[in-house]
Amino acid sequence: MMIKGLTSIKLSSTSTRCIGRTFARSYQVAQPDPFFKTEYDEIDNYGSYKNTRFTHKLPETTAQQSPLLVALHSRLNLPNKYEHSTLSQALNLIKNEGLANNFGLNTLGKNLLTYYVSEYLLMRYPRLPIPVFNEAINAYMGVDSLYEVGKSWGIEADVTSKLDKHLSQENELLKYGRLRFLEDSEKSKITEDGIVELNEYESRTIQGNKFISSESEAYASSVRSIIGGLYTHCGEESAKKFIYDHILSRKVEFESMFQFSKPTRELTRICEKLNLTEPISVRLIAETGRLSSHAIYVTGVFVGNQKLGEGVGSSINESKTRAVVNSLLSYYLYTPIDESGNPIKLPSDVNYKFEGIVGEGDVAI
Amino acid sequence: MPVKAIPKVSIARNGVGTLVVPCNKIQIQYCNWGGSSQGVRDLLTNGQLNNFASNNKNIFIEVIKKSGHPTATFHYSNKDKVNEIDIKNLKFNEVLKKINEYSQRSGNELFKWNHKVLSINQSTRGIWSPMHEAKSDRYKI
Amino acid sequence: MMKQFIPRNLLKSFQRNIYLHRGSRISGLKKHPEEVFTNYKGIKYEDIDSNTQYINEFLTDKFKIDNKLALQVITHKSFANGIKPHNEKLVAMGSRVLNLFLVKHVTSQQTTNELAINNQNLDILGQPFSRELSGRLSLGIFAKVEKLNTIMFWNTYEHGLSFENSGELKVSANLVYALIGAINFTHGKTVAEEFIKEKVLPQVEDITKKIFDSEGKVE
Amino acid sequence: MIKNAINPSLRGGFQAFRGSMMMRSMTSSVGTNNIGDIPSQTVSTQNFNLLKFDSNGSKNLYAILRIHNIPYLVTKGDKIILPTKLKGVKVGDQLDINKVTTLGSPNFTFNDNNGINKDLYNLKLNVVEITREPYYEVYRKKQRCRRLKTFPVENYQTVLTINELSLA
Repeated sequence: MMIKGLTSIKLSSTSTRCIGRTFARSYQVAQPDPFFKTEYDEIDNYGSYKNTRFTHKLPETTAQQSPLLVALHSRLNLPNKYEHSTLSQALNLIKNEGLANNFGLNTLGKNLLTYYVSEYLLMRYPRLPIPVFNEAINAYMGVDSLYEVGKSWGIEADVTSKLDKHLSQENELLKYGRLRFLEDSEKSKITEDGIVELNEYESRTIQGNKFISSESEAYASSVRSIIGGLYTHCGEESAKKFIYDHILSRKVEFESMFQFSKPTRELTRICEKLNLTEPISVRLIAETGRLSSHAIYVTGVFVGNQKLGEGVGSSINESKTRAVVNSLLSYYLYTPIDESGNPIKLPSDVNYKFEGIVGEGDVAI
Repeated sequence: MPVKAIPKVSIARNGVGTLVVPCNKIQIQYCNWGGSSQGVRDLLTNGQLNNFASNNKNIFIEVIKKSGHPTATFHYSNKDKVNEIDIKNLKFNEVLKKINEYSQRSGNELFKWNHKVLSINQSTRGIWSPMHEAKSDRYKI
Repeated sequence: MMKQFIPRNLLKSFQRNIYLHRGSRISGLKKHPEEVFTNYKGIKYEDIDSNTQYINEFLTDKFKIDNKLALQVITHKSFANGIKPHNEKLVAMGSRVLNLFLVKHVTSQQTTNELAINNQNLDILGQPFSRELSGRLSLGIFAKVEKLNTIMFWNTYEHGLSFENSGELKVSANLVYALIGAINFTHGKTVAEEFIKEKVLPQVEDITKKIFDSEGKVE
Repeated sequence: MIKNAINPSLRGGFQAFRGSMMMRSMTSSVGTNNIGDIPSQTVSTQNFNLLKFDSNGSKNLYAILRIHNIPYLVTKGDKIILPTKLKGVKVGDQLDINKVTTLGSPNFTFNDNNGINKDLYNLKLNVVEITREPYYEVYRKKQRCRRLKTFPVENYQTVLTINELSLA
């Protein structure tokens, strides 16, 4: 049975019958991109899915001739098994020029990245509050960071039109090593300094004063695709190593990602969650003296006779708040270590043994 | 919501985890006729540039034939920096030396650092505080 | 050496009197824990086998998890304002393991597609069917079919609404994610993937097929 | 030898957050530089574990290493700027440092001025850049010679990053 396209899916936005009931609130099901005209034999025969719009892969021999691809391949220290044609495909975002694009590789890379970044954060910082956890994932693998990564890999964007290339007698092979995301009509657009015209994608991403430019999204997509390509050729282990080397080796300052609205109340709730029976008390530890020209107070947060945190400020209130915030940070940024003092193993490591803690979730206040 | 998150972008630390050499492209421009390009022409004919290229596969080398004094342009992935230098009247080994030297840079402006160690990490030990001395040892105003 | 700071009032035993309110919520009054820690079916939040029986029955010995963790799996963050350990982080872990596994699984099938890279068909990625496999709907129904969601600790403003409208669908789907996450935490990724392959995938594929099949009724 | 600084009392699931420890007494750090009391080889694992635990799985760890006998106090990810061009070294090389005199965590210090046994720690340095200082000129005036001599100076700089720093 061949089904043309997938437009016949019954579970669309309006009343669909399922488990004998009607969905009043619509459940959005992923829609296929009709552009590719995907066909399949059986809906669950994953191997049979095929895009029938004509596209072809760049021949490996051609790809190996492109100096930009060879240079990028060597710069990233990719294994020999990694085909240059896949690398070239990872850099292609354009779907209607006949060459295979990076959609699949991008999805693959995105899933790999999401898993390994999340796993790292969940094991190393098990108590990060969910908003901060999400933002931390964004800090590692959001568009902005991946754009920087792509730039630092020396990926060049293809910004000259066919005509310009012809006029400058540029070698055609160079194109295959560049990041292709602009259609020819967009390349020849006249631009004015200081004025940015947003395209359809960009205007959809506006948030406040910022938007995601299609250039940065393209760079991010190529980075994800290169990781996806590494998985297809060399397997998951090497993709994991690549992610650790290039993405998780970057620094994120978790301490500066917290914005507390009611820190003291939050701390009380956390202590309640931890079943600490004794009450919290915030007490002055030391001061320079109220009449000194620049008074300094040191305050501690105590539960029983255990000190949770300490803060320094130029007024008693300031030092109290700092003390509470510091104790909250010391709770949230806890990193477990194993019994011999080494960082704990991650679920994807060989010989994994569970030694850390499972985050117990945030409290509502 | 008890706590809100402030968006951040991770900070690049080239050399931690892995190193991607910042210099990714070298354009060598020479003239087929002028005497000042003699060194570059020698470099191209005696195969030394080929050697350099095969030893540094991560760098894309483009040779451009154009009249005028020869130049070498180095492109760095570090903030898209470009550095163009003059290589006129240099012997081939001097040109090679220049190429070798500039390809090992990161594209940053030259700067004499007077600090021996640059760090973006918080200090491990923290700052000394007189307030944490035992009360008997504290200085009294 | 810093001195331990022990205030005088702590040397005495600590006591306080507080009124614990039963019945409808009154702002400013602390609710009685017995009421707060009971779900809408009247089941008490306790670390006992009867609460986690459905989870434990579903998991065979191979995938066994700690009872405390199983209790955390069936506790949603809406329960008791998150004061008990809930499955938020387990969901985060589980959904990612599942998504990664499915992406690897669907691409690794036998294929004749000439655009496949290293025999991995990437055209399937992003297709509705492959995406719905880890979707809320399939997993929510899966949890219901497998009776995993019989005992759950969660709260909504109206428990009387239907399975999907009350949010039970979403919470049940989260429970499945959390279960996968808990196995990933306890036994590691390889075992978690085996679990998905053996215990979750065959059923979920069937359910998803029925969803796509317009007349499909799961019950 | 390891010296106890502040007794790190454990705080009900709360871990010392460095921000909260920013200001604290250094009294205990005085006298950590005793030279060669105990050779590093005889350090008991129990004592070394103190350092390991206190550094929180090598998260809060610094090392003092010596290159050309100049000490550099580094943590993971730091850049070292050497005012020289190291011989036979090019960008991308990994360096193995054989003289680390101190390893330290917030409360403990491990010190051996003859160089700590290399089995106790992992330290890897990457050469990330070989560059120069900005060009400047030095003028020299000799007595009884009216000429002012000009010397161009454009010294080399080598930049290293700490790729890995952890306790074994």
